[in-house]
Amino acid sequence: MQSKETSTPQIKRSKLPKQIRQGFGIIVLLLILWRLYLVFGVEQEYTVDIWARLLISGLVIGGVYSLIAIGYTLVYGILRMINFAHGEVMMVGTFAGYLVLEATKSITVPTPDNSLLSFSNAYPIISVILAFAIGMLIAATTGYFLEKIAYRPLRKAPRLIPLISAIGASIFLQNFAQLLFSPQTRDYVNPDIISRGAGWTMMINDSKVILPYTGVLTFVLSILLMIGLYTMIKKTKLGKAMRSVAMDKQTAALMGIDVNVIISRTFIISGALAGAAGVMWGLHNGLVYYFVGFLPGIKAFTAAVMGGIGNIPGAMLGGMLLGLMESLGPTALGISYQLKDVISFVILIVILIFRPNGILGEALSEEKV
Amino acid sequence: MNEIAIKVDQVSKIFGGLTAVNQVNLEIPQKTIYSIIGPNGAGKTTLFNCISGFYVPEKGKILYFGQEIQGLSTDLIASVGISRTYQNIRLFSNLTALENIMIGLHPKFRSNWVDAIVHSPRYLREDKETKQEAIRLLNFVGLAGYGDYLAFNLPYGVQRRLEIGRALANQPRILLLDEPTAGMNMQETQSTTEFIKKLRDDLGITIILIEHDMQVVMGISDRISVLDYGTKIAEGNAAEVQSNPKVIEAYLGPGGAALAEKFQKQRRSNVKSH
Amino acid sequence: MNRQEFQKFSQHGLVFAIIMIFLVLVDFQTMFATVISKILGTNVLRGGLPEVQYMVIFLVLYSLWMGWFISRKEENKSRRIIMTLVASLTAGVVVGLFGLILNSLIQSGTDVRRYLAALSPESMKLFLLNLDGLGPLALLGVFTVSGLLGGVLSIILQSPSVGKWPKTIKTGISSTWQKFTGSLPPFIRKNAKYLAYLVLGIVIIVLPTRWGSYNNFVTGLVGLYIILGIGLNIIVGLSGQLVLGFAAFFAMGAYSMALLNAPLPHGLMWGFWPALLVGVLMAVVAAILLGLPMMRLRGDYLAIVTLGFGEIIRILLKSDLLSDFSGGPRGIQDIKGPTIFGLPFNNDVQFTYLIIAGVILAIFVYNRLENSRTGRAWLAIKEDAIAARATGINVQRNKLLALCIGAAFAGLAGAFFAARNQFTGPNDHTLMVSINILSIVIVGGMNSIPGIILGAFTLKGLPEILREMENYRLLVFGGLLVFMMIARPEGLWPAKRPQLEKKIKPDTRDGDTPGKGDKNE
Amino acid sequence: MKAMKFLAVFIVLAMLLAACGQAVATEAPAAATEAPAAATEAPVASGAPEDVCAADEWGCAKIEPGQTIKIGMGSPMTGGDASFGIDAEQSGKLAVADAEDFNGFQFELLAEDDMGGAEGGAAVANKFVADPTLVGVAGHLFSGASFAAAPIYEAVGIPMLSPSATNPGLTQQGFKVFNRVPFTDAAQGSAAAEFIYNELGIRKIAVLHDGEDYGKGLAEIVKSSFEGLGGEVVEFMGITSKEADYTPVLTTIAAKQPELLYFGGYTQDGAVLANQMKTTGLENTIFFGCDGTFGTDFLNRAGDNAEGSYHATPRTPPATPEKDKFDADYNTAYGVGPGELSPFSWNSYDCVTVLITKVREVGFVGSDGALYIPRSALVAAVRGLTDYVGISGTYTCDATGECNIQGPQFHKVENGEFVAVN
Repeated sequence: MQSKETSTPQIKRSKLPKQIRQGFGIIVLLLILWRLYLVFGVEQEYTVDIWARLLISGLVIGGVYSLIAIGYTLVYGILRMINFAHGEVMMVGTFAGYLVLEATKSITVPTPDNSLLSFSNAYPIISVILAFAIGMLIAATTGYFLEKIAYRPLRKAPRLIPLISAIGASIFLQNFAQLLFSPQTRDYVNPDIISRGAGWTMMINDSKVILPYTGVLTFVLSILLMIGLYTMIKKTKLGKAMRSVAMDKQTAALMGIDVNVIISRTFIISGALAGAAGVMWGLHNGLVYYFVGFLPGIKAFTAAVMGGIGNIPGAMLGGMLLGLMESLGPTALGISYQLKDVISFVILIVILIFRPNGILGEALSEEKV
Repeated sequence: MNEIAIKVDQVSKIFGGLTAVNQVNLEIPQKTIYSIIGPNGAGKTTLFNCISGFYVPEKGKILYFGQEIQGLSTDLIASVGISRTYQNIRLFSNLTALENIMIGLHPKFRSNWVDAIVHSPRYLREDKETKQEAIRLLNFVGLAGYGDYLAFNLPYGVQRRLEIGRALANQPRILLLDEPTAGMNMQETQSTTEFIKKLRDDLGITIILIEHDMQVVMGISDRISVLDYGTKIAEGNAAEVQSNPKVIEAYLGPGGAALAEKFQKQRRSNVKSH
Repeated sequence: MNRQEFQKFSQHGLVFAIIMIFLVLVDFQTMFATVISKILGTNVLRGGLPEVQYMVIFLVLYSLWMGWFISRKEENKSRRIIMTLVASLTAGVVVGLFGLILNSLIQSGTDVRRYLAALSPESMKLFLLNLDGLGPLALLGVFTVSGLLGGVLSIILQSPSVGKWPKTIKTGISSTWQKFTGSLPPFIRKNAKYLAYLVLGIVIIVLPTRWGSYNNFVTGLVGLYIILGIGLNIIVGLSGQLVLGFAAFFAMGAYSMALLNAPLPHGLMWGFWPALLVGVLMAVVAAILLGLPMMRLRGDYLAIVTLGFGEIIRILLKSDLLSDFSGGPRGIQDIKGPTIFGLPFNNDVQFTYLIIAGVILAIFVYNRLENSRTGRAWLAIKEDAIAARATGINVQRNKLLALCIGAAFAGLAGAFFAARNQFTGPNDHTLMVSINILSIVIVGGMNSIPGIILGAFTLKGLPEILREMENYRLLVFGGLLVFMMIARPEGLWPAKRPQLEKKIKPDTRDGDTPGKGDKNE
Repeated sequence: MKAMKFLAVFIVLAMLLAACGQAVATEAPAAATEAPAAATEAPVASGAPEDVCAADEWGCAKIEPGQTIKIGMGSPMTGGDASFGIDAEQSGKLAVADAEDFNGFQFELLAEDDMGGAEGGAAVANKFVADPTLVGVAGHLFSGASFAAAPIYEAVGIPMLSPSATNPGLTQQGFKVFNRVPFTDAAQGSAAAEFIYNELGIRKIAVLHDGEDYGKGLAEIVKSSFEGLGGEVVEFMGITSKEADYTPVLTTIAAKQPELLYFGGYTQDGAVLANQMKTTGLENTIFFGCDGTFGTDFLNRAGDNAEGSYHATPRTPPATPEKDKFDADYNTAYGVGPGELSPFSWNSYDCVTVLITKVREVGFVGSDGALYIPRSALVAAVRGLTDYVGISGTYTCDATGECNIQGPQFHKVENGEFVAVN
């Protein structure tokens, strides 16, 4: 083993991959700018009222995505695993809310004016609160048992194992719901005052733009829940414990934190958020069936990654961004709505090219030594 | 004096607001053992990371036999002859000791995946050489018989040795050793020190050493630099550095020369009783 | 037994009762009784109900299992009896109460199927053992008695005299086996390996002609998924990149075959073999396109990006934008099969051979790569990308190479797939396909060829075997997936490197090896 | 080496297991209970079965006494489209229940899950052809599965009658066995375009489709026919099916101010669109659906928003006593109405019934008491279906296997009910 005694070694420099990578991102960005220019600068087909409507719908759907994405991010932060069954937890919440609203609808509270007045119309606020409470409760319970049965035994296993277990749980829950409730698509029965389509009407450009009550409810509630969660994580003892478990489970355990309890509670919290998102979904969109959680689940996972997985404000931002992109993107780029997911994913890729850890992801470089 | 193997020229590395390495100059002659010491957080490992290409310094140049290497990719730097070990051992822990060394031999050979599938003459030749060379290296670092053990099952000292063996596999001209004796007992430290000397003397490898054990440092270093808060505060041979008041201050705070002497004694006796 | 324990065991009973109630809510018990009935030889027509005795058998089996499960861990016999009794009684009471509810539903003629679709009056009656009002009482009886019996059974089975049986049998078998192998002529003993290959080869050649098109179909399907699994294993298992959009490469192969070897939409009848080649190349091109910008991403980021890539490919193939080119949602039909020397080679038996040849090729390539310089570089990257880089391995190039070779396998499988079905469409390349392939690799055991084969048999064969369970098959499948992961997290047939598994006794020094704590997890 | 041995053993075992499973599956029915009743109603017992079967291109299906005559059905019963499959199975079961025994032989419906795709379709088809007592297949429901399955049935002579696979290619490939009862896209699409242009006098429409096989085919025909008539299609767009929020798409369309929105797809999405049109600036635009959106389910889900919308059905008025009976039976048996899970409840019933009827026509009892069904005769009989009045329409198959060649009937929703308008 002789050291090379020859003259100084020659170094060939090549930095191609990085340029290709960024070049790809720049090409896509230029394409996007070109399309934007066409739509906004040249064609100018759409007026302000159209954009207002798209914005409203994007914010509402973004709120729902954010709530679900937070669930992914919380669990990821603590267990470093993708909870693939999270969308199904949301589906369970949607169903629970549906059943509550059906029940309140079927109970009549006769009044002098209306002998057939249903409970949900007589006390709409109580009904909706009940739907949210039970939806969150059932979804949280599902999340709790999901962790206990499908993930806890795998705490020490390599990272891909819980992922497969989660996929199994997802398939199981989906099919269970299908068998339990039949594959039929059902409609949420909203109390009349917040029926779908009702809302504040604004006139923009002589055109009626409706700000739906359910949409406002969804958006405001999701923002409130997020603020609540954020304060909880930052301020309360549980939040601190969660953060410390997320940083280092062993050390946290040494500090006297019961890691299992904290993980369980994380699943309860993320389940409750998903449940709330599910009920909102139902109230706003009206649909509930066994497959209802699948797409939002995937989308929210995308949102969580976009914002930087493990980062709560990132999940909120990612969710909102994704909602807006889905709603505004195709129109703004003049592309068919069939391709909206393509747009979302391409933008995700571009974001990750320039920020490999998501928008708000830890700024640590990959090569942390 | 020998040719300069590594020249660190006004290198600075900044993390956010923190300047981890601040305008450091080093000239490391070939075939010497050059130690970098300093208190925890002084920027020693960061400097290593700059040299081995993990970090790109914000300012300054790093010259390897006169050629700039800052900003080059790590694998390129490694394959031209700068190997390293890590403060926290980074072996491929689910692979065997032999495989670890074989991976270290990677830059030395050229056969690609097509060769592997068709078992071309080149592949067969190189495969044979790889195995022979790996076994030879294993023997060289004193790990004969450990070849088939998974790396994470090996005792700590052996893991350190194995890591050096892996670093040696691509016939480096420069070897960066990050605390090679950390956590070792007296005998192990002793033999490692001897081994490092052997690398310099027999193989002519230039060794840059980060070490906290002053006995080791003072015993084998040809030259020593002291970093504190990212800045070089002293340079010289063992005696010069030991007597430098700035160094003592950096380690023990103001007026700590006397303390230092006392501490040193205490430490020695501690180690012995252990 | 104190109150706390009493509570604990009644809780156990409650859990089993709740599981039972959930099963009833999806009408699982009827399906189970049907299966029991079929096993015992009484056929039940599709859509019909099994006879009541089979329901009794199911309930007895369930509560036997419950009793066994609850008492299995305790030492003291009398306590075991008491705790099983407590648990079974609780379960019986709860299930009985549930039966009362069901009975009242039947009596009042309430149709709950708007909300609970599976609760048809017939199956509820059957669950109540056709006894109407007495049904709940009967359920209570069945659960209590056979739960208790299960507890007793577990005591008997775990008693030392019986507990030895499995061991005795095992040693008996192994000694017989040794005697048997010892009695074989030395020629056979020496060449056992080659003989095993020979037998395997004969089986592979002979079986497809013998056992009918359905088994050929399932074998071919499993074979395709073995190829896919091996391809994905190169990416996930060897180079350690989590790819969730493997179906995209599969689609590339399938669509290349379809577009180049079908009368519509382009009418390019290039023939099977050129199309196969193009399919593999296109998959590699897709891998490069995906890999170049994305190789730098870490685990889960890469996962979602590849997932997105898979979806992008599928959506584009289905979209109006490319529908003239790719057939849109309709897909492409009438894809021609292969010919060899001008003779058609596309009946089910021949296709099975072709796929088996593909599998052998994949295994061959995989084995050669795994133990090569490239393979070691991949393993190093998977273990620790940073250290790998510092040993002079070009991480990104090697990752990309792994992605390309894996994708090439997927392209191959895709081309076979399209030609065999004579059709391919966007719905054959959904996210579920990617997930299935990943599950095969993980369930079988990463980096283990027998594991992947076993995984493909389990995951693609199992749903076919589970067809007897009709609508319940994916429910059972999902449950089994979770169960398998918990029972065997390292996979059904984990990669064995026996010569590498030597362990060393802990350090000769006293226990607290310094530095163990610093070691990165 | 040990691993190899295990592997070999395992594979052999797996193969044997699979083979056994197969054998059990096919033999089990032999143990069924009833002996065949006296063959009083046997249509033809003359002629040795061997002669007839030898003359038949594909031979005969021989059903031993005690076995059932099996009708297969391939449909997605799990996954996102499960409602289609479950619905078809449920309707099919009723059809079998309504069928009287044929010379003492019972009919049985084997509904298998093909997940709608080619892989599942081929799996199910291979499973079916392995069963010698399976004589016909009502399906497959989805075109992808049908494409993969048809060549497999073609090889052994099992006739198919699909209730819903609309891909035009299926009848253009020259399959002898494939037939279907749904509309052709061409018939419905051009009629719809003419109706919109001539009867409604509308000149400016937007066309949406759900991005799936059926909806897209239809929408394309509507677009080209309408433009051929001189009308203007302001927007032609696909949506992603099964989503819950289409307001962005509708908003964008509203900007183009069409007078009518044509939608090719199913109720699941159609109802959502009809609802959301009211909040997105399309409240004065007419919703024009197709036969995929017809049904009470649409009325329930869209409620008041369904008023004034148009839908299509087959030409025959749908109210017949048989249909009423089916509707009632379906409701009693499954607790939901037909058409609520998918629009193909009635088609599925008809498909199974047609197959059963045709089996009765060609089957005969041999001297050994077994039932013989000559396969090619059955294939020809199904293809030769003429003026069959079912509960979903009147069917006559043409030479390519299109069995619904009549034009559609359009319905308008008025006061919560469908009213025929042409």
